[in-house]
Amino acid sequence: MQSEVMFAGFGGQGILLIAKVLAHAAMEAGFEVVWIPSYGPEMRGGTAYCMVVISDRPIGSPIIRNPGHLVAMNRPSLEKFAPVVKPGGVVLINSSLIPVRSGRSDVDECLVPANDLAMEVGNVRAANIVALAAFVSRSRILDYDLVREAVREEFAAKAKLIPLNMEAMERGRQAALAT
Amino acid sequence: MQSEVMFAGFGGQGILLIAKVLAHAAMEAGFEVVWIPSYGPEMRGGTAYCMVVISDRPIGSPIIRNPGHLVAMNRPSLEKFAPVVKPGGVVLINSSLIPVRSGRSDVDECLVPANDLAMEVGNVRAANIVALAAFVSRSRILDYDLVREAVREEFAAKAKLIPLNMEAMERGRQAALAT
Amino acid sequence: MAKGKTFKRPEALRDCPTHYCPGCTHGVIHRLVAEVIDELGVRGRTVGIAPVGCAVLAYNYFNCDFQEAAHGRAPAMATGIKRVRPDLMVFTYQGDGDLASIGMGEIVHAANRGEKFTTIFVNNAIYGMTGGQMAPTTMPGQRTSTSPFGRDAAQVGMPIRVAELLASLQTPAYIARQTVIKPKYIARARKAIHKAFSYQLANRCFSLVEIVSTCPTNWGMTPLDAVEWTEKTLLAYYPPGEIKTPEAAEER
Amino acid sequence: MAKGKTFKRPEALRDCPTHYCPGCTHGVIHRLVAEVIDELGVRGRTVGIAPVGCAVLAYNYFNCDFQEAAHGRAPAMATGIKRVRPDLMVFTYQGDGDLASIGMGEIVHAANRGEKFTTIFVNNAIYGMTGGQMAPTTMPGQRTSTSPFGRDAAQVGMPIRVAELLASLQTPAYIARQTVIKPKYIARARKAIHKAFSYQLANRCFSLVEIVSTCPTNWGMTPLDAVEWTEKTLLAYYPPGEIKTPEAAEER
Amino acid sequence: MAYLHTIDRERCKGCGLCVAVCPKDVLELDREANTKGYFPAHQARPQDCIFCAMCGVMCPDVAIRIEEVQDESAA
Amino acid sequence: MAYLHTIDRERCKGCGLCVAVCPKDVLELDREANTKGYFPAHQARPQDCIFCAMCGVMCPDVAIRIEEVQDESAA
Amino acid sequence: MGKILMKGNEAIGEAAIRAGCTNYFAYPITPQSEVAEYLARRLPEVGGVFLQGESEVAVSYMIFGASACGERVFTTSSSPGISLMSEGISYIAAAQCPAVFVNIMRGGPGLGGILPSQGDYFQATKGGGHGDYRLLVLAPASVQEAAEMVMQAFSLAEKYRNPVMILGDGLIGQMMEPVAFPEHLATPPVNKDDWATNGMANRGSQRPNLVKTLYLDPEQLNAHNLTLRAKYQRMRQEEVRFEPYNTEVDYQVLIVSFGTMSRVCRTAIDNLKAQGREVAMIRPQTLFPYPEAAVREAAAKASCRVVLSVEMNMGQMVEDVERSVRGQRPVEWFGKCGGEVPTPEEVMEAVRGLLAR
Amino acid sequence: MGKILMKGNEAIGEAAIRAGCTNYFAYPITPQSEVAEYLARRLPEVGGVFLQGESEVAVSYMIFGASACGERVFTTSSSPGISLMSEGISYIAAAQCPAVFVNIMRGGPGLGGILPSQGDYFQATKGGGHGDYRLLVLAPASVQEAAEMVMQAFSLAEKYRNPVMILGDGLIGQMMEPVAFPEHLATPPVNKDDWATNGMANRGSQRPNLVKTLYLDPEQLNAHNLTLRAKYQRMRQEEVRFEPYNTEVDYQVLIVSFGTMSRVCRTAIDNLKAQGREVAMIRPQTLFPYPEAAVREAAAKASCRVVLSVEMNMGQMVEDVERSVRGQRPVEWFGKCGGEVPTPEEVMEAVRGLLAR
Ligand SMILES: Cc1ncc(C[n+]2csc(CCOP(=O)(O)OP(=O)(O)O)c2C)c(N)n1
Ligand SMILES: Cc1ncc(C[n+]2csc(CCOP(=O)(O)OP(=O)(O)O)c2C)c(N)n1
Ligand code: SF4
Ligand code: SF4
Ligand code: SF4
Ligand code: SF4
Ligand code: SF4
Ligand code: SF4
Ligand SMILES: [Mg+2]
Ligand SMILES: [Mg+2]
Repeated sequence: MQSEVMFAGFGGQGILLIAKVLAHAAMEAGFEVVWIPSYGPEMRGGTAYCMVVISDRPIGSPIIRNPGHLVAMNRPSLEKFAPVVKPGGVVLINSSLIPVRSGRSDVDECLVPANDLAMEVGNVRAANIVALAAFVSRSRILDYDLVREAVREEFAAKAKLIPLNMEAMERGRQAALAT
Repeated sequence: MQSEVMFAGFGGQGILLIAKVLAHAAMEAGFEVVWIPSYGPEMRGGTAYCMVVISDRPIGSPIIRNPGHLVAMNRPSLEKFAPVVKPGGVVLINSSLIPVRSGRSDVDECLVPANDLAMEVGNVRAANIVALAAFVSRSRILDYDLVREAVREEFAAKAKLIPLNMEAMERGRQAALAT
Repeated sequence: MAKGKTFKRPEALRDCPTHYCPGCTHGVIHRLVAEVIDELGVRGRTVGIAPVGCAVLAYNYFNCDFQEAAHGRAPAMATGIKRVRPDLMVFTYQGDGDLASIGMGEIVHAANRGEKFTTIFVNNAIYGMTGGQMAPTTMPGQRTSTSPFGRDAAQVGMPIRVAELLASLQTPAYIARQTVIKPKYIARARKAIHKAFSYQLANRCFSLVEIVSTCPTNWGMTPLDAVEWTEKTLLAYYPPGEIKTPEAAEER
Repeated sequence: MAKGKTFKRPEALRDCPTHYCPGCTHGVIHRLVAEVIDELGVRGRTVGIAPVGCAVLAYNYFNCDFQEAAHGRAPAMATGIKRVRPDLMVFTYQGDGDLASIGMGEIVHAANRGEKFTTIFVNNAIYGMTGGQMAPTTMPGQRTSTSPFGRDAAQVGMPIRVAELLASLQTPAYIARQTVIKPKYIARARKAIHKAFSYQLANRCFSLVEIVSTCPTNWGMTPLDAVEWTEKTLLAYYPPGEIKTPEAAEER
Repeated sequence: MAYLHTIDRERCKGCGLCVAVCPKDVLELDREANTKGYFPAHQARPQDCIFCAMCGVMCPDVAIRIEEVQDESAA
Repeated sequence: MAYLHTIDRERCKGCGLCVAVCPKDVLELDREANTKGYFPAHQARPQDCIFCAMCGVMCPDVAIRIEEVQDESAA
Repeated sequence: MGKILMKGNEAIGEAAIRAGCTNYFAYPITPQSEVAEYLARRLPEVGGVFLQGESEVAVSYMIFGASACGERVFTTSSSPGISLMSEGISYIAAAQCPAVFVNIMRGGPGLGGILPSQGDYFQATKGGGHGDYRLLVLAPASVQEAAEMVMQAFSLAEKYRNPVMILGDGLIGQMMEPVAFPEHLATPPVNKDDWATNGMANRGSQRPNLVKTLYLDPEQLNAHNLTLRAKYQRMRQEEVRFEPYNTEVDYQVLIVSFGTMSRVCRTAIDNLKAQGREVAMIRPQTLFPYPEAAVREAAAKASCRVVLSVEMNMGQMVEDVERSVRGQRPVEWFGKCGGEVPTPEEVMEAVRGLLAR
Repeated sequence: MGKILMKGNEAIGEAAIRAGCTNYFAYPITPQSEVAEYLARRLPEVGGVFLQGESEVAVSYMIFGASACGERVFTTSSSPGISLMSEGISYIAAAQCPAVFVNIMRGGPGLGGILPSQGDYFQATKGGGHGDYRLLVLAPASVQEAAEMVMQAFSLAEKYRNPVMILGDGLIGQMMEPVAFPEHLATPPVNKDDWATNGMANRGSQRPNLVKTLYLDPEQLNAHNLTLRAKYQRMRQEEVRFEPYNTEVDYQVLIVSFGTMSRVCRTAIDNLKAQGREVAMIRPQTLFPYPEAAVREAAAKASCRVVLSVEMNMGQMVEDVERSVRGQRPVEWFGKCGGEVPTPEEVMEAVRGLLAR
């Protein structure tokens, strides 16, 4: 079994980080995993995408045209990737910033106001963690606790951010299960 | 028919020049011709060789292991090349500087005291021209007058050297025919 | 009624957004160069040379013929053009990694031969485009991705003052240093560029204007902090002014 | 009984003939370097770097470890060695075509990083090995095979004074210029080389001794005329002396 | 004669350099992002503007334009 | 103590630099070429030599050697 | 041997250290600058040497100098940077100095782009520099393999006294995968006293060592080249590495593909199998020496109708495939370049196209 | 059309002028420095541009700049110098600028030697630089042919907007032969207003021209590479040139050889014929595009038992011969390198050796 998650948003939203956390958790769970950033031109800004492929067998092509799932943190990302998600996948929409929907009826669309929830726990920059937790809870792609551990490890060096991020995760999880 | 002449001596003896004059004369006579210097390391001094190949057909290999003739202006040159001259060829020896002989009985050995003769006409630097004239006269490789014209042309820019060189040629020719 | 001024985009600059980061002064420098080209009326015979660096896409922003050089080689390309087409007005636009690191040989020799082109040298004390590596112009102690503990002058030497280095050559040249972090400096930078192009048009000498610039992104600063750091730290080491004029060189 | 001196070949110089032309001062410079190596007792940890130029075969003449660089790249090779083996004593031996033309970038950066090796820079104002082409150090009006009508400074600029150019950098260094055309100069050149090596051995700074040398062959002169021309023409433009010392640089 | 001061909201990257250099403290950054996500500058106190063009000279993105317009009062 | 001054005929390239720098005009070039074709230097007036080593210092080919020898008169 | 999730670029840097090489000289260029950034922090921890050179030309000679005095040393760069090292690489190969070059290829020619490419196959395998020399070229297809190949590269370089090149595409550098650093690949450097310029006294010798490439006498130069040639022949005998995939079945098409591209092909092969079409693959792990025999033999299988070289370039390795196959089967090429990595679907399409003919 | 006795290097310089190119940038290197020395005197006479650059790297970009603004321009160098131009050549090819590079090859690798060699075959034909580009490579076998090829090179470069390389060995540069400069080869430069950066006003246009090689969008870069590829395919169709020798008879051995080496082979073939052994030769005059079909067809002749690639190197073109022959006949290599030009006798020996097997 192989699943692929496309994380997408704009630079500064922490896309690469949550993708890495997921990949890390998957590795710890014993899966094969690949994390592929779409590294753009040698300059700043613009969009940031990152694909994570998780599999129980050695992973072939790291290039995936149709990902299993999508975590869309801003509108252009949703518009770009929603059409190519495989039927049955989770499409997580950061509804704080995205006023539209995927337009797909064959996917599991999950609306989470990630920025708002992050603001509520005290820092809008945790929106990515909210979204990650929401996505994992909804897709059950990995064991939720494992991902929580991976987040904790990611912030090991900045320990005082951990409580905030744990709170953000919780909000994300609840939001995903609520909708 | 193809003939090859190896001109050899040390740097400063004007080896490349007489080879070029012969090549030039041959070209004027309508032959195919190649002039190949042995260009050495990027520094000065030492030996100077130059091969001239004259033919009535397009010339194949410019690399000749056994030349038809040899014009040896110093001793190392004679020792190096005399053994490889084709049987029947002319081996011209600048006897002013070379106390030995070719040791070949199957070639036409021709002793010309080129330096001494050049000194007699007023400039030891004309020894090369003496040798050239001697070689051409003896080998009849080309019409002598044509070569004389080529020498004249070579010195066209320094016209006042022409009489001396004409005189040097004459001495060379006589010496070659006398021996 | 106030006696105000009009202000608009010069003709030599295309009306399109740039890819530069917010507050990056590359944009100001572009505009100044374009203004001078307009003023001198030479757009129709100008060829710019884009470097490899953040300004690699400069050709998308200027409204005149452009070539794109390899990293550091703009002065050699400019030499090629000016030698075969002395009627063209040629400028190179180069960063400090481009000009002072990999391109050191080319700029020294072009300057020394007295090639009749102009170099706009944008010194932001870092490699912008590739993500903030140390440049030969990086300040002692400055942290970059390849000097994570700060530039250690004992290990890698002091920053190179390119303008002074080139000015030490014997061949006459116009060499100036300015910055564009505030309007007062901008006016002077504009004058220096005007002078540099004029020397070229008079077929007089090689000309180079070093412009101390900012890289808020890779310095990890806000645009305003970047301005302040430039003024305090960079300008102290890279003082603005005319470093060499052909007149002075000829007097010597 | 006269109070004379003994004189013999230094140990660091092999007992074999060189390929240099009669009267070429490359040979004198070789001997001086070898003498200083002997004197400092460092032959067993010395690595020399031969250039591409007439001195390419220097490795046949010195009696210590040697590497042969590509044209102009000796300073980069020396950097590679010293960084990984700071205990070795490393010197490059480079001509003016090698160092001042193709190798300009490498020497400027090695000097600026303050690499702890020594460069013996042999300036004979021409490309010797390749048959007398113009060098960046060729004098105005000097005829060479690629400046057959004499170097035209208006076309190709003034000769580069390498020592002064490098001395203009901010990083501390020892930089001196000497010549070896007469015994009095030879003694000073020897002292400068000694000092340069000593700074290296003390791990103090980059050091370079420029030695104004002759090329009778490609100048088309007798060895004695070459000496005279050097003294009159070259030394006037390339004056001997200490151009920079680390002490002075640190005081600034 | 009068002047018209315009800032191109979409071209502006919200760097704030114009705000800092304005001698009359006319400019401020928006709280609303433009479509690129930047918070562009605007004239918060247009009445104070002396049309000195400092802001335009400073703007790295040439987002500011100052035009001469027919002065209505003079018409 | 005495000195021995020798010039290696085969190593010498006849450049004449030693001849020019000798303060006592001791040296001259040969009229006979060595096997390489050069006309090597020799001490034409050895009695004038003060063993100052200038010639050795100048010689680009290290063809000159000055050794201390047992002074026969002192023996 | 725990696994770490690492970017290829970082794994390459770490692998070198684990292999016992702590000397690194480089010049920044996308998409491999993270190697330098990683090592700028990491090398001081292990007392290693990190230096950012002024240019790739200079870097290649820093490598030469360090290697010639006997130390393990490596650099990383990307396409245009490698071109600038061509002269230096030719010198290092000529001087028989061991050194490791990593090329994380980007789109070319010229400035090109910064996305993955395999456009430098020719340059790496046929010698971008002048003269007769060869690099031993290793082509990893995963971060793990990149790390292992970097570790092996140092011993191979020393075994043959020849530069070794790791040829990866941008993805190898940019993607993260779990990686483990096998301890058995951490070999101690061999003794180089017989040739390295490490100071006579340091090796207790009276004989200077000399590292050079000039042979003015043509006979000597020819002999030197014959020595090099013998070494390359030995590599051909001893170092050929490749990975067969699905070669046990009766396949109609043989794909030849290396690096990241081969992973795409693997997926395409799996998918085609699911559709009932059998395709096999030979994945060269060494590009020089090239697995000629393996390709030839696989192509010769009776069921095989056609050979397809799939590359992220405009057709380079296909020439070696053609040479290997010796006309037994038609040889075709499929590829894209400059960051356009062909997808499994496109490869499948190309295969179906061939079968439809 | 009188003949002049000229050194190859001088003839190359003169040929460029006769072809209408009066812009020359170069850096000295043996064995081709006489081109510069000749042009330093000659170009001022015709109002041309002569500049000695500070390095080969710089020279390649001077060429790029001059070519990009629409002028005919050329340079000459030798092996290590060409390596230093690799990056520049890749850029020029990528930017589709016409320019002519002459490589008078010397022995390699590294500093090597200064005597004739053909050791840069791979570099010239497979792209020494990075990325997918090709040079049109012409290989002269005489001074006359060198002159003619130089003259043709400028029109070819303009026809394809691609750099053209003349690949000669040291002997081509150093030997003198009679040479005539055919007037019909002096073509006027084509109008380049549609792309060259010669100043908008000068061409009466409002649209700036842009010469660049960066394509950040992978689709665009791929498309750009397909454009280049199409051009190289067109060269393969239109520009292949070769000379057959003694192919009319029933030969047992087919020699493939180029440049000076082929003349040695011609003599060997003549001598072998005299001894009653028939050997034929294909001499590629274009090394890219390679005369694959000609070699294949000649190898296929029923009488032919073996194909022998004779090169002044350690075996480079032999790979193209192998590709061309497609396994129909055994392909062997004979050569020497680094100034050791094989003699006719040695070639004959090699041929006899093959026949004895
Ligand atoms: C030969 C080569 N080496 C390296 C690079 C990668 N590279 C691109 S831009 C750049 C540095 C740019 O820095 P700078 O010149 O200071 O310009 P900035 O981006 O700061 O304006 C480098 C190293 C390249 N493109 N080509
Ligand atoms: C890359 C490269 N370019 C050019 C050459 C040819 N070359 C050999 S020596 C030399 C110049 C030497 O001049 P210089 O450095 O002044 O030394 P000199 O011979 O005068 O002592 C040149 C250009 C080369 N070997 N390699
Ligand atoms: S990275 Fe730096 S130099 Fe480049 S555009 Fe951004 S701020 Fe400007
Ligand atoms: S060519 Fe000049 S530099 Fe070279 S050895 Fe002769 S005199 Fe000396
Ligand atoms: S024109 Fe002057 S006063 Fe008006 S906003 Fe701009 S800077 Fe302020
Ligand atoms: S300076 Fe320009 S880009 Fe910056 S905030 Fe002001 S208008 Fe916007
Ligand atoms: S030692 Fe002094 S006096 Fe004697 S020959 Fe030499 S230079 Fe002359
Ligand atoms: S200086 Fe030396 S080489 Fe020259 S003449 Fe005197 S002894 Fe001979
Ligand atoms: Mg910069
Ligand atoms: Mg010199």
